[in-house]
Amino acid sequence: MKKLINEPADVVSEALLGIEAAHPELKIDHASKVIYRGDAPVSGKVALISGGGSGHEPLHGGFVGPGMLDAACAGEMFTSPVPEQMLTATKAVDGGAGVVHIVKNYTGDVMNFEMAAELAAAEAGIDVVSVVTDDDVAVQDSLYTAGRRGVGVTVILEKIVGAAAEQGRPLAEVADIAKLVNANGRSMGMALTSCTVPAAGKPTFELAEDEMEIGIGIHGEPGRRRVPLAPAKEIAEMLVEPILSDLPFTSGDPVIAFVNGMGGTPLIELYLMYNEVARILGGHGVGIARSLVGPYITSLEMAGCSVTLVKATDDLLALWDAPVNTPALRWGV
Amino acid sequence: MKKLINEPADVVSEALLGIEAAHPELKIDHASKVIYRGDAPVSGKVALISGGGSGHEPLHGGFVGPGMLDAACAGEMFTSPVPEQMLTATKAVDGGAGVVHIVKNYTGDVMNFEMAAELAAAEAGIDVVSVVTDDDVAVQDSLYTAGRRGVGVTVILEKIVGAAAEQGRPLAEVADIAKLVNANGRSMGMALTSCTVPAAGKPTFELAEDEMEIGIGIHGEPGRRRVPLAPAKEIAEMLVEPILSDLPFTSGDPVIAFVNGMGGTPLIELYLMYNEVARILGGHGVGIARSLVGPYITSLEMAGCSVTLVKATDDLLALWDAPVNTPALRWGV
Amino acid sequence: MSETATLSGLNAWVREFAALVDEHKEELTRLDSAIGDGDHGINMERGMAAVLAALDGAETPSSAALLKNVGMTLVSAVGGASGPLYGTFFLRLASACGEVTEVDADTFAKAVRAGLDGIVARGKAESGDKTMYDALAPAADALDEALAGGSSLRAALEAAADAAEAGRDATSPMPARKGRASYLGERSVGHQDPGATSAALLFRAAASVLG
Amino acid sequence: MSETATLSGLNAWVREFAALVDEHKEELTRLDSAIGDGDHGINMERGMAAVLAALDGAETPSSAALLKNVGMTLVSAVGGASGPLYGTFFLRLASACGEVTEVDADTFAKAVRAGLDGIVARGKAESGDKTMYDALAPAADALDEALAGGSSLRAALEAAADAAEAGRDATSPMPARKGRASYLGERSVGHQDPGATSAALLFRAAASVLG
Ligand SMILES: Nc1ncnc2c1ncn2[C@@H]1O[C@H](COP(=O)(O)OP(=O)(O)O)[C@@H](O)[C@H]1O
Ligand SMILES: Nc1ncnc2c1ncn2[C@@H]1O[C@H](COP(=O)(O)OP(=O)(O)O)[C@@H](O)[C@H]1O
Ligand SMILES: [Mg+2]
Ligand SMILES: [Mg+2]
Ligand SMILES: [Mg+2]
Ligand SMILES: [Mg+2]
Repeated sequence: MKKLINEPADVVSEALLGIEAAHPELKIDHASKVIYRGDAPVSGKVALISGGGSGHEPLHGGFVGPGMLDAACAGEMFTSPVPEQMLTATKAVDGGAGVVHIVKNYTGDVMNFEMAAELAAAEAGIDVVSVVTDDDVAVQDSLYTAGRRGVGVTVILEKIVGAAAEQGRPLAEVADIAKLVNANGRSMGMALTSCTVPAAGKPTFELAEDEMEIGIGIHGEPGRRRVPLAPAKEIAEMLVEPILSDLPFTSGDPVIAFVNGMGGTPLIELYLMYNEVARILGGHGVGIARSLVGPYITSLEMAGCSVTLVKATDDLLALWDAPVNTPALRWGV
Repeated sequence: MKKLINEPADVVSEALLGIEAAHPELKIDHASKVIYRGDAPVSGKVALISGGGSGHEPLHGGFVGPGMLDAACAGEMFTSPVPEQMLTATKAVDGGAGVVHIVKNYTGDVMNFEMAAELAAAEAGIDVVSVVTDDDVAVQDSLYTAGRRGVGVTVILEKIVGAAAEQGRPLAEVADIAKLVNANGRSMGMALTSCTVPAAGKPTFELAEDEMEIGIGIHGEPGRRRVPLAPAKEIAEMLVEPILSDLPFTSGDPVIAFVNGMGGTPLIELYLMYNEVARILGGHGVGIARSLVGPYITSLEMAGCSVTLVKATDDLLALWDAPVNTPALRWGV
Repeated sequence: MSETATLSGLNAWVREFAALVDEHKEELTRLDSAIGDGDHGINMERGMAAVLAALDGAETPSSAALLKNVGMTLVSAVGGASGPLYGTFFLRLASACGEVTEVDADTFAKAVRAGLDGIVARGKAESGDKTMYDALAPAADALDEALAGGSSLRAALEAAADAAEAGRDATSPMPARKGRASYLGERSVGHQDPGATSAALLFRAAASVLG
Repeated sequence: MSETATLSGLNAWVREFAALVDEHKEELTRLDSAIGDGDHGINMERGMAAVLAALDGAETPSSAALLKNVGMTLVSAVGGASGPLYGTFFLRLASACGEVTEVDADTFAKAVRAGLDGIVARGKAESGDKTMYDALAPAADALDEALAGGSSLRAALEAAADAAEAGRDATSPMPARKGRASYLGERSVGHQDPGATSAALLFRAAASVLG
């Protein structure tokens, strides 16, 4: 295992020290492993909390700041945070207008956030609305699965919903926008290599030099199928076509197109993939209104990428364009 | 070789198509492989051009835009661009106030930029000042080397000098600021893994599971020495101490601290490294005035990092803080 | 042979479970790597180490106090799917055992049933979903049945542990329908469920020290 | 045996060099991987392929026209260190040969010397720096010496190619002092210089088709 770390057990807490040192505009609760925007709680503003296992950086801590999240709870590597963290965060950021929990749809995340919301209601009487993201078309949403995983759409959602909250919109509206973005978004990912959880010390799965996994999530887990390595053109089709056939795009609908790196793939390859994605979308008459290219929801050092498309409305685009000031996304300020 | 590409020979040109699709605010000359800010030439403004081999993204194309570069010339993978590219770019961006070429100190880059500058003077009578970055303390700057390599300082320099040019400062002053940043900056890098140039198809060098390279550049070349894998704490010392002993920091001097990822290292590890770097600097009484953490000058999918420190003045810090609007660095707008 | 679960017996059970988890940490992680995210052993080990540390410093004068401490510690130290599930199991066990220092076999069996119900309430697992439920439910059934047939607590726990292990083994051919493994669909077939494997350890620990 | 370098001879030389580069592409890249950035074979192959393509479509009625085309194409297709260096070599060769269709042996030798001077002007290499200079300079010397001693152009080019190969081999024990390999310091010792290796191919190509 080759990593820039000290003890595997200390990776998350030491990275939080680094985030604190690099971003004095944030506040870090090291005991609870929660990252706060510096001016939290913002009175009268709906507060946004997300969180999840670590190893997906910049998600979620890199999205804390004005115009996006109020707090992010960092779990152990690839393991959802525990209810206490979300409870602490919920109490700390509540500005009186209620709190939205943004939860990626994994059994563990959903259960831990659920317990936190129960406790927040019982202990502190705080209004919490949970929004679960489940955009991964690689997973069939049926009785036979835990439902679709929450992946790339989470990034787009946190930005857009963060802007809505920043504008002072009320809890119900903010939650509705979150649900709309999730309903309008679909993703699909692939891996060229596996990744290694520091405490495990070896790759979660093995892939031969001529193989890749299609339909992976973001936890170094194997995907839906293992296929021979293919050119970028074909990989792009394997990712985009299932999205388009799942989401009823009408020709001409504007989308936010997001090509995400899994952590170990260089930017030049992501731009090359973006070109393929844009080409395929053009062929379907889907217009790209906004784009995002880079490693934003990662799986440690995994090589690979995912594609997320979100069907946008004018309101959603305006919220996307609104100012944001976080370590990983910043514009307008 | 596992990469998200089509033909190895087409990687650079296809990535440029992706950059064009994702960033409509830029202009791309595909024949010359030059990326321009959309409103170039900006009349009366000193123009900044950089360029170099591809495979270091976001450097340099990701730094084109208001407040930073006017143009970036993309060479083949790890191979400096050719004089024609810089000549074309120089003519295209000259707004009458002269042009600064920012050249990383590699024999090939220096010679190709030199030929371009000669041609620009001869053919078009354009005032070109070349500034060579040579900040890599892993290389001894002596008669026995080609001089220090230009690495991380190039990123900081392009931001700061871009701001100076945007403010309308004259050519000589802009060039002086560039030289000052370079003189005040030092870097040192390391690799956990090698990387693969697509056309070569296999890693440039091989590293055992328990080895790392200290003192690497950004071209997948071996470093100064190969040592056993070590904890992040020790790696940070191996990188920071040679910088501090080379640059005459006075205790209390504010620095811009930059922990850069080589392309395949996840952000969580970079923040962990940043913590170690900040701790060591604290021990030396060096105050961090600004910071940058992320993969900004990379070596394809290499795992590893580099540390850059730039001793700052108030003017340099103000220029660092000035608005910038590029694909990879954006704030204040 | 004691017919009750004493406070020290419950204590020994928790410690024995921690020891077995520690011993099988790699196996649990390996199983989770095949069909999950490769952290089940790490999660359980972190959780049980936290439990041991918590118990060392705590006053736990009753079964409820002891088991509640275990449950709370698991909820706040594990995360993931197994944290809330095992945590809820012990919290329900605590309520069902009550503020006593000794519970009889029937009470213990009812407490186990309550714990199982808690897991279902949180995770909505059904039989055949390929989860810890598939080891825990047969174990609870075997415990009830053996006690009803007149077995001693120890013998009934033996039967329960055997049933848990049979249930664990039976998860192999199942396609997963809950948790991360469900994403793999048919690709999960042929792999034993990690959570069912740790659940079998829980009952094996009980059989070797309780009653 | 012709005592001159004709236009078609120069043409054949360039084509033969391209063929040798193509043949040794992997070797050049492997050598550059050891002490550089692993692209010398790729660079030279790209450059010479561009040269062949450029020559196919071009009118090159004189030695100068031909060699200038080669030089310009290398400068604009190769990049890196070798592009400007080989480019400059051919551009200087072009000027020194002039607008003729045939150059005699002495003129050719002077042109080679001019090319070498151009490389030094661009790259500031000295003997022993472990660069292409260490193959080219002995070759130019051997060429002069053989012609002064009365050899035919062909024989002199044989001597030059032998000298280039000896110079190339002699780069192995040197620590590099120019180019990327210089960053490695002592670690570059024991590796043959890639640029000296391609330079030896240039003279081997000349020896086999020119004169
Ligand atoms: N809904 C559920 N109900 C019961 N058990 C579940 C459920 N989902 C997952 N599990 C159990 O949890 C185990 C995985 O635990 P663990 O790996 O620690 O958590 P995570 O899946 O969050 O990484 C699975 O093997 C399975 O037995
Ligand atoms: N200053 C110099 N003078 C002469 N030759 C040089 C000089 N620097 C480098 N070279 C030659 O260039 C070769 C490397 O060429 P190449 O790999 O194509 O370019 P790059 O080093 O830019 O990747 C070296 O092997 C060496 O022979
Ligand atoms: Mg997990
Ligand atoms: Mg090169
Ligand atoms: Mg798991
Ligand atoms: Mg090279």
